[in-house]
Amino acid sequence: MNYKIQDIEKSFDGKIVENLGNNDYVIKINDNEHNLKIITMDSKGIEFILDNKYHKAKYLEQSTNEMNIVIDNVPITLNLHTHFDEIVYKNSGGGGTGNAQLALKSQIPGKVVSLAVAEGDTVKKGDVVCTLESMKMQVAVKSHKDGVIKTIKIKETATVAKGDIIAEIE
Amino acid sequence: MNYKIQDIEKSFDGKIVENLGNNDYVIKINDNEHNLKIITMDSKGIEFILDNKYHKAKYLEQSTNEMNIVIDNVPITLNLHTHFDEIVYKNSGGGGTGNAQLALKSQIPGKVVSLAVAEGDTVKKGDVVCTLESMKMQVAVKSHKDGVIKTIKIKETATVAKGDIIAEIE
Amino acid sequence: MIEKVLIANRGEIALRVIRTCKALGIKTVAVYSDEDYNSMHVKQATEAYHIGEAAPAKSYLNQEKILEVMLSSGADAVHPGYGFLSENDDFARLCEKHKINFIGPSADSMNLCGDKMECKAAMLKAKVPTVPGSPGLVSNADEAEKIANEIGYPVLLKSVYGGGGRGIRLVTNDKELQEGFETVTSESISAVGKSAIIVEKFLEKTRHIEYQMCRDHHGNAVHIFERECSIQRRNQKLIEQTPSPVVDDAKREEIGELVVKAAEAVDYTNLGTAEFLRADNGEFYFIEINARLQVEHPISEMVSGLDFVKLQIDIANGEPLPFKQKDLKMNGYAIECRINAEDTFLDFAPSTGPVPDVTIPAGPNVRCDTYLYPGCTVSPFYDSLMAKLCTWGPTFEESRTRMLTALNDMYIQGVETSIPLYKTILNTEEYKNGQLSTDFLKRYDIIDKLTADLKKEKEEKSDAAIAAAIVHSEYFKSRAQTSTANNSNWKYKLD
Amino acid sequence: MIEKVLIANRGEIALRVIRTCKALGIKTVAVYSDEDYNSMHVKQATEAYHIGEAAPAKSYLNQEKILEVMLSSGADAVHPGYGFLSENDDFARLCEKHKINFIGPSADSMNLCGDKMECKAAMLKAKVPTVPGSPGLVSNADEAEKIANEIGYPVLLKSVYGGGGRGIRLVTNDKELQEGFETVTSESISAVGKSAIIVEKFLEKTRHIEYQMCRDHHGNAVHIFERECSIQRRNQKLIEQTPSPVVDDAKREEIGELVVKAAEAVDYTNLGTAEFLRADNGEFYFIEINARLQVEHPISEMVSGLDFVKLQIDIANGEPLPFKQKDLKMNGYAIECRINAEDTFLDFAPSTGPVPDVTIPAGPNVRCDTYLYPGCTVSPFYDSLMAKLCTWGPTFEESRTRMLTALNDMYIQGVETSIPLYKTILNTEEYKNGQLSTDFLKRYDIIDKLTADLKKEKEEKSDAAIAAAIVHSEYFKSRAQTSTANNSNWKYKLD
Repeated sequence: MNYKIQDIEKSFDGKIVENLGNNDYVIKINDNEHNLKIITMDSKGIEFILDNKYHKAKYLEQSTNEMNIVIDNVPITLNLHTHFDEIVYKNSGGGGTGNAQLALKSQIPGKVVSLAVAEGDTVKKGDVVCTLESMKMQVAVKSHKDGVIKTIKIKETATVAKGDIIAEIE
Repeated sequence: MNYKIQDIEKSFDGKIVENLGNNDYVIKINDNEHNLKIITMDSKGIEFILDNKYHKAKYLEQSTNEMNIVIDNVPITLNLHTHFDEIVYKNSGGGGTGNAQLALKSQIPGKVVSLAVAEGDTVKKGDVVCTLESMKMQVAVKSHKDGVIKTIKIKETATVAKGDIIAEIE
Repeated sequence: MIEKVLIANRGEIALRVIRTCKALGIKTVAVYSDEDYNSMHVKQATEAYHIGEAAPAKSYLNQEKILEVMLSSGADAVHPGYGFLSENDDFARLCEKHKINFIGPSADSMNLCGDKMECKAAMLKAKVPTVPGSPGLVSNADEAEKIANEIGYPVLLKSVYGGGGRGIRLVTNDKELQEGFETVTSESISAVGKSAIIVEKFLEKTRHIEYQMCRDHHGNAVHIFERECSIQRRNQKLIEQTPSPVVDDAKREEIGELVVKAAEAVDYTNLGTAEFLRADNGEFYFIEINARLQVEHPISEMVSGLDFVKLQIDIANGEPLPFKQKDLKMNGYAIECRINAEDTFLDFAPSTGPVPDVTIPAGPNVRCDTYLYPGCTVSPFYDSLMAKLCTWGPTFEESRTRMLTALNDMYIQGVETSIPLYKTILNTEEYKNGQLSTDFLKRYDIIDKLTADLKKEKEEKSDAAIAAAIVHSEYFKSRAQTSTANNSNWKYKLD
Repeated sequence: MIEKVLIANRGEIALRVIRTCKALGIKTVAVYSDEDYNSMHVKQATEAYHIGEAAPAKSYLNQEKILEVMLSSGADAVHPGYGFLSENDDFARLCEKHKINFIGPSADSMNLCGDKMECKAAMLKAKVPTVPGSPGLVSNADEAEKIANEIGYPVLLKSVYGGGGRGIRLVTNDKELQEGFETVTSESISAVGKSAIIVEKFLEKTRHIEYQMCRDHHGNAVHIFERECSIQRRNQKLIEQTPSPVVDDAKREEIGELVVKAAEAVDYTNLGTAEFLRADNGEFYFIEINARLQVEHPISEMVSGLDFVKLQIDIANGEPLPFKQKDLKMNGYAIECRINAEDTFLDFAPSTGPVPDVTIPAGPNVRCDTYLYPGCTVSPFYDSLMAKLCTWGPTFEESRTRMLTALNDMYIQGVETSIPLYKTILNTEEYKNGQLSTDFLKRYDIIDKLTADLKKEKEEKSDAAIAAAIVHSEYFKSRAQTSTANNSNWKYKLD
């Protein structure tokens, strides 16, 4: 299997080379072999000793191509793919959504204190679209691009969750 | 239901009087009514507020007539029975096994270091039957009554678990 | 004598008060909102009473309801914690009226401290130096703009009812001032129900240094040393330490004497804090009195060996201070990191939700005051402070390295935290050398350093992460399409 | 300079050493037996190596195997903890031979301290008073009996290789002496592989008071105050405290000077402990030197503000002591309770097994050194000490009440513990008043008091227990015949 770690420009080939019994394994990451002893494992996590060093990982969530784990308290996102997957991924322009994205999403949960725009308004990247209140702080949500407000999905005094769409901007 | 708490000479009648909804209940213990709010509950334990006081109980194990719980870190054994049960229990001489008991059981886990008696030996209550080693301590296991060693169930260097029979004494 | 204390608060400070009451054999009464049924303070108190809905105005700020619980539970005293009603002189007066011992200053003294302008006037009279600014309240944005132009930008707009980073804005020109005036007003109204604004000169490259004040009902007053709280974001403290690297014994005594004067000037009783700005030239300017127990009090406890909540209760009981200034000795170095639920990379935006798992650091000279436990929730209704992680050492360096170890040991699943940020800060040469200022984060490009540190950390963990992924992929191949989080009840037999 | 320390130990003391090494940026190497794969010290160390089977002789006492790991891991120093190889001069010598820095005294000094008779002779020469007894080793029970009759019963039979309550017996007549001789011999052989016995006068109503010794490689020596460890069972310490209620400043200095002499008499380097008996008439008698870090060192850390493991490492690095005697100030009061896995009502018999759940107390001035975590196991192969619970306070009373709160907060599921016993002891007037003696438990009928306390506690909890039972009975009626422990995955919807 081939892995990529988010934010690191390096890919890793990894596989189990040998099962030595008694929970001992030999694994290979790129060109290096490592000794792995599993101490405990279930669907939520694993504790293991890798080359005489203890590690603890939690498996948080996984989709076909992505896996979120916390290793020794460090959250890491892994992209999983066969080499074939990778070629497809690269050629589809995957990853960079950027300016094409329509929806402005809230990065925090909160209560809508005020709306600064109306449908049809023209906005520049960085203009305030609305103000949210959470934990007694007021936080301005700003447009992620230049464009025209197509629809507004929220109302004043309403509550929004993290990830909720605030407005669509074309 | 009628309850007894081990080591306390008092019996308790207890029942739910009313379900007020929203996890609030009225219960009655003997002649007193109490307000009970359940915060969390599953098969392993319960957290609740009884008359404005928080409590946390763990349910450890339960047989037909006995229930072991830990309430606010205090381990408590409850005997459960209907009033009919109680009459039967009293008349059967239940509880007091005392001198009639044949088996001398180990109260600790350990390794048998030495045997002080052989089958057929006469022992008095308090005589050493064998010596066990656990946690680097040597502990003498003493006869629980006067009698004759009928059978010895252990061997030197063997390991015994807590509750294992060491010898039968008649 | 106080025998039963109602704690008109929640979270870690409620737990903090309960802890000392337990040790003193004093009963405690917790109050809780709909949001807090399952909160730690409910579980730890002798008694707990429900007081209303999640929104503070409907529960923790509801004076009538809290009074009702005080009377029905038979509490003879109330500890207000910090925030909520702690600096509300109406509430203090309500308690006084009902003969309930309010553990804090008198309502009159609190009123004087809370009125930032009157307080400033009292200080000037007592010859305690203050920061230049508006002589009183400004009634609108235009008046504020006029004063700002007189004393010169940058200036601070402050609601006299603000605190804790809310109801305060730094503005550098007329346009920002006009915008900021509205924000400060609405934040203050939303937090405490009222607003009144003053303008103050913003001093650059300043340090925030505050003194613990302590005065009994017999007029005995001492200071319990200073705390430096210069590491801030948006005027909210992140990291505090004591002693301050720029306060030596002579300076400590000099400013300490001013602090005692300040306490006397407003007839302050019980514990409080006198906040100062220290300009780059070494001058100290009084800013305000915080008329309550401060968030960062644990570090002062660590270096003084005193239990401040016990001291508060003793003073409230009318006992004279058991020490004089000369009896107080500063011992060692302490640091506090405020572990906030916030996303450093989203401009410190709040992060809330369930916390399925948490690891609280422990060990000698590590103290963590927190309401967190595995399975708890960080509520959007209340503030973002989840835990106060404090370490002590006989040297500053020992305290610092101990903090780094503790930060590494701490884990909070489910919300973003300020832990990584603190690791980066504590590792900078500037922090090690005590080059602190309130604009530390911006001045030393801390966010960029944090980004680099996080990347490095991931690189160091990459082999282990891949190993964990390999095992997962091999053994759980068939389940790869679904979230593992739902398959929590099976266990793979390995051999 | 030491850069990588192998810890030749397990349990809480291994974790204790790792903690300081982490703070100092020193790498750590853990070793573990078959029984300890899943133990905390394996998880916390920089590296961990398997060294053999569960039985100590096959792992933690296996010098060759441990040496092999030292060499292959590149460790430049070894910390022996307490117990196991910590006072084995052969091991210290083996380390010296391989140029591995043994963090402790030299092999020669250790040998001298370990030979209780030679050590006693050295003390007499240095004019440090010792307890009357056999002039040297006794070769058999009959010789022991002869000496016992000369000095008068009761006497102690002690293996010179014993320690920690093992290899020691109090005997009051010839019959007990004959039996005890065999037991002491076999316990000592089982623990450390050898035995050699001395006879010593047993002083009644004595207090056990010990001094922390500290001496560097340049001949600088200090004592770091005393600890009183009089609360014992079968000569094994249960509760320790510092300062001792019967040691005032003058006495502290007087005995402290003897302690420095004692350290010099055996050319002791690094940290160690000089143990004394204090007779009821106030006389101190030297008993022995413990040539290692002591179990109860945390309370001395609390009152001195020093990190003893750091001090050990600094001394092992050849650094001179960073203080003189006059720089050391005793600050406040500390208590330690040894939380043992044992059944008080079964004559303190060991209790072992899985620990599914555990609650570790925390909070200001509470320190708990422990290897416990939810899901761990208390192994029958090693000793019964699961946790060391320590509290500090500016007064003895604050330290005591804090300990009671902490004991109430502590919960260990699955094994019997000494926690209830300590609550009873700490609540007695005799303990509060400092009327301590090594026969405290017997003298004040503590076990009977414990029985009464436990009953009272159950009575106080009865309503809550019945309430919990009612809910369980009502909702889980249909499952009443089976153990609930197996039905862990369903959840009853309440409304």
